[in-house]
Amino acid sequence: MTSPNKIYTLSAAIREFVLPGCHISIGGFTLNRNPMAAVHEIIRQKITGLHLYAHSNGQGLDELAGSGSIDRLDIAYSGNGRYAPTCINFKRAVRDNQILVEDYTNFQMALRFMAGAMGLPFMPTYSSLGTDIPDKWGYGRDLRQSDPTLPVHKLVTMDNPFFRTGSPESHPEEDPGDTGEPIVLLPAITPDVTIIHAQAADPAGTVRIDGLTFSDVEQAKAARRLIVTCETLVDPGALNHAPQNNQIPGFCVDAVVVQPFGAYPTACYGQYDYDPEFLDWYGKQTTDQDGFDAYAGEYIRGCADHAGFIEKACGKRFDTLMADPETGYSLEVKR
Amino acid sequence: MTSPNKIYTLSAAIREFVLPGCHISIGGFTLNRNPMAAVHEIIRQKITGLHLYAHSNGQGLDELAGSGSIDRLDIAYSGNGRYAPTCINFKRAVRDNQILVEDYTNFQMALRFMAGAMGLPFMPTYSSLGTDIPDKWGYGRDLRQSDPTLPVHKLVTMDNPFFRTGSPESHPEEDPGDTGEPIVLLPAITPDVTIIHAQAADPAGTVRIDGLTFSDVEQAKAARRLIVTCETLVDPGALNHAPQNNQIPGFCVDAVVVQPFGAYPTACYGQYDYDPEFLDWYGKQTTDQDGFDAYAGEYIRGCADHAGFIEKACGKRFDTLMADPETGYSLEVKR
Amino acid sequence: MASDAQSCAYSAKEMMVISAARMITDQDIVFCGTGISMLAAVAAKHIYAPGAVVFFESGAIDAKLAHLPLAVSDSRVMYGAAAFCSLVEAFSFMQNPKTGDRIVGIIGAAQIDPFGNLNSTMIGDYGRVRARFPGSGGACDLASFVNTVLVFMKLEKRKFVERLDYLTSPGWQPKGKSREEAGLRARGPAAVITDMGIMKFDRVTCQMYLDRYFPGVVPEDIKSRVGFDLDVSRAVRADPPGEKALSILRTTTDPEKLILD
Amino acid sequence: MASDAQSCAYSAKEMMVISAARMITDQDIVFCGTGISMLAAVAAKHIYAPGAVVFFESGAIDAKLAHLPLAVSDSRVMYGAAAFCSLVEAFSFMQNPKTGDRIVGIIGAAQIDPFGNLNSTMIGDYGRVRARFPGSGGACDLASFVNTVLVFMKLEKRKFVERLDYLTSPGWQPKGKSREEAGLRARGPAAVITDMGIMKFDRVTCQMYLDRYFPGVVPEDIKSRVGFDLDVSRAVRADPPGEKALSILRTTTDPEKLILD
Repeated sequence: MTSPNKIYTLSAAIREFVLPGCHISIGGFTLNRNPMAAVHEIIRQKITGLHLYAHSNGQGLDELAGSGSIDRLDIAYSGNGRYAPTCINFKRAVRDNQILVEDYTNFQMALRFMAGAMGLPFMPTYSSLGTDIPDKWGYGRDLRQSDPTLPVHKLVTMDNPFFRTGSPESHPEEDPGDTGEPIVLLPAITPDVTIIHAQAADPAGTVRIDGLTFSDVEQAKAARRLIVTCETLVDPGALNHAPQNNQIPGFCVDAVVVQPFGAYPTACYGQYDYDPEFLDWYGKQTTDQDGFDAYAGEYIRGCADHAGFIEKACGKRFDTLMADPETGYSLEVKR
Repeated sequence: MTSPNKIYTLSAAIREFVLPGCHISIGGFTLNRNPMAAVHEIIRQKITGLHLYAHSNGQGLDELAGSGSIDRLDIAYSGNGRYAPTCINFKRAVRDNQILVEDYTNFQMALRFMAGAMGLPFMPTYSSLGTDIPDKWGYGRDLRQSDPTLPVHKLVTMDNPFFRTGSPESHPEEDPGDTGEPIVLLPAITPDVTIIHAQAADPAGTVRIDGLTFSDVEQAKAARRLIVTCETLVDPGALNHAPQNNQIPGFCVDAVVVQPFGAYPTACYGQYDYDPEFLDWYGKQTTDQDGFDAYAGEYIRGCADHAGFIEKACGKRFDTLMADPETGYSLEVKR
Repeated sequence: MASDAQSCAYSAKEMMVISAARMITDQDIVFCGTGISMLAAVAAKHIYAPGAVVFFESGAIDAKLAHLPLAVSDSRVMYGAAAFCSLVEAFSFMQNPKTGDRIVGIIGAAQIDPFGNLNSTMIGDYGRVRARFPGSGGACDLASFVNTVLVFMKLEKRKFVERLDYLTSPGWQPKGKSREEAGLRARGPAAVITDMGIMKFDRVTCQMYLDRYFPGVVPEDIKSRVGFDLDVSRAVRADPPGEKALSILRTTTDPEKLILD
Repeated sequence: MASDAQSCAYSAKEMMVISAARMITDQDIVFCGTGISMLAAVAAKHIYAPGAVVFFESGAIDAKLAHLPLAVSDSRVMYGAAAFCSLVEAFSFMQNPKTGDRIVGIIGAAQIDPFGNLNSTMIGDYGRVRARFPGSGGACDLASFVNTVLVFMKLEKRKFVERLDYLTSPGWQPKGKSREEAGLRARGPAAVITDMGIMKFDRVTCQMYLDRYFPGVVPEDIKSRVGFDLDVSRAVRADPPGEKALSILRTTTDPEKLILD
């Protein structure tokens, strides 16, 4: 096809599309398929002031919090499985008021990405009625008013206009006390850039994710710009033999980056597992800011690229992480 | 697994779940993967008074219209490809006021099914603003008021509460003339029963559709009861080798019916093509009600089951409809 | 627009298809309905814009289209596609401005008014229908969302009318409002391609005017087949289809004459 | 509930897991978070309810669970699943009453109040946080939508509090309203499973009471570890875990002692 060339190096893609202060979302879920090579490149390029949107980005979120890359965060969940009941750099950054945080549920964040993907201003849900989620705003009304990149409300509770007042037998005008049924409207998220990591892509940008897709597809379609890092770049047409397994068409994609092991130290289904030894070590190493800074200096900025990081962080142990072809994860890794 | 047995004969499934006057949706799109065996069984059992919800059911819709099975119809599109610019029995039934019709767009019908699937009362869209679709109601306010199975409104146009009034620089209170941005809310559809036809299912009800799924998945999840007719019933676990290709989990399914060629005379991707000769003949045969009645008497009620119908309608020609394994359709069929 | 210098015998339908195909570029995402719209989209890919992505509301994106589909749900739209999606996802690509702005949509209708508003639903009163058409399908969605809409219409007085019986799909001024007032982001129809010429819309008055008449057609003949006052003063003669384009259309796009017949 | 007559040495964590597993039947769809919740769901399938379907908010439905996952996104939730879905689809199964009514959800929290409202977000004031927890994740969605919610809590006075610092997930009376008044369809938590006993909620007062105390525990000890007045008058002794159940838990469900450690 005569599409423009979308193949980028990682550093070029991050430099072109991840601008300081921009709104960003990253794919994956806790310890699986986070675009970690891209996260590290953001830290390497010292891009700051980011507004991150996350449903449950464990490792990627925590490293962006530790590195001071993010100023604002819309989030549903910040644990990382058994390796961090609450992500520790996130926890510290919140306690020290280094990031503004606004809380949602996982469904709500997924719906907000979906609204963006669908070109809608909002999505409805019954979730969070009766809780503090509708009442406690991370970004105040003044900030929202002055910053046009923020929705004017955290969310809006309205009466469902389709609610049928009264019982089927009674006439509704006889039930003036029936106040209807509340429902929550959540504002869409349209990130300036989304970065996801996939098992395969082709030069036109067609994306194939193996295993669970989480909210990656909605995050990808919602974004103004989309970077896809992938384990393997396949020939044009190679993915067309099974279109049902391709989730994102090329016309949504701005940059395709070939990045083997791009999700490490998180897992990539069918390719490799998460690295429990690294995640345990990371948890101990980065409990204070000095610890994180030492880690970032030596392991991220001290390495030219992701291959260098993996060599340093994992070395020969990486062999034990390789996925068993039947199950999609490692049968050898010590957890 | 110890799940209750979901395997039904077609006649038993239709008898148990498709009650006279109930609200129904059927899967497929124009001339592809309509659950035609089930449609014929509904006609055979003389079930009437149905309220049908369809985005673009060509053949299935037209036969239900011709047979007098439906009283009400929410619809987006009633053509059948080259074989019927407007489905002819539908056209006659509307002209003769035999069915009440309410018009939506294809996106809107798909969104209404999605709202039902998601347990939401409505879904928003910008589609149909400025057209007659919001204004012309097929079911009047009195009917809606007295019949609790109908939504109280066809749709509702509201102001988007997240619309940012004024430019980013100006203060919104200085723009009192800015009236906001309209958006349309569409009521959910929760059919009493949905019937879809799939290439494969297992005894627990896990469903695999090959090729495009259209809105089948949303229609299936939105329904109170779900009947799945399938080309092949596979062993438990056989579909678990590729979970990414299974669209509906067993806990959504009430009845699994093994029905080879259950979509004929519409197509079933990877299995068989639509039957142009039959569709052409049907178009000529059923231009008037007598013609349809003769067809239904001889081809549907005159046959004990779908195999009998296919033998009569297609006979040996069926061989020419069988799908080429590479392309998924017939390379031999005369169109 | 391609300048196909050479000419040869061709049908009005072929001229319509080639006219639409000429408007499509390699950067476009082309969305089409059944019949001649589909033929035009596939022809564009075969003749002028091999890099264009054809997609269908049924959810097939960039399929091989090795054989001409006869409905948007035809299994022939599925073979060799780059990706499949659901109906909701397909239409969401239109509603989302990032992709919607790049989509060229091709649709037909039963009636059109001077502002490019379309009726594909019915003739008569709603509830007392004299003639019924298939309904919107995806036409209203397309006309609401995407920036470039091409409309195929046979030129007949009963089809080009001052006032629609039902407004299915919004044009440049739906119900006397501007699109912006109605809440519609995208532009109205870019062109109406008929069997005698091509109409466009004045950016100021939002009214239809004759932009091109096909070779052998007199503009006044077009004017007489339109049920409202059509400005033909700006019209110039369209280039006939080139020999090569016609040859590809006839031998590659629709060799079985399934739609060209 | 199974009556496991025989007894042997076991840990409080094992008793908690078995207690939750006992509440799950073959007809249930079980939804769970990370850690002990996940262990309980998998144990239920191994011990009491092989027909139960375990699904995760990450989108994996009825996976083989050949090895214990350590997060809901662990690739071990994907192997041999009946189907995959997106996050939106996974939570939609809860919000849709047809499926939501059949779901048993298992979650944990940092704080619980007498009405079963939960806090898994933070301690302090919003905007001036003293301690931060992971946030709702899917807990609020679950507590809002499904009919049967089981809560795992360690019995500590700072966790069982009169007043939450943040109401993340609604119980039987969120913010002093009934669930119906708040607009919530489903019921509040069915049980709170602690390391010393099991609490339930009075259908009239909506307040927590002690339903079962574990063998070797005195109800007054439980009362003293709760930061509000807990009714222990209705409590009876829970059956200890049976030998067979313990054996399956230890040898099949978590042989590597990844969570039982």
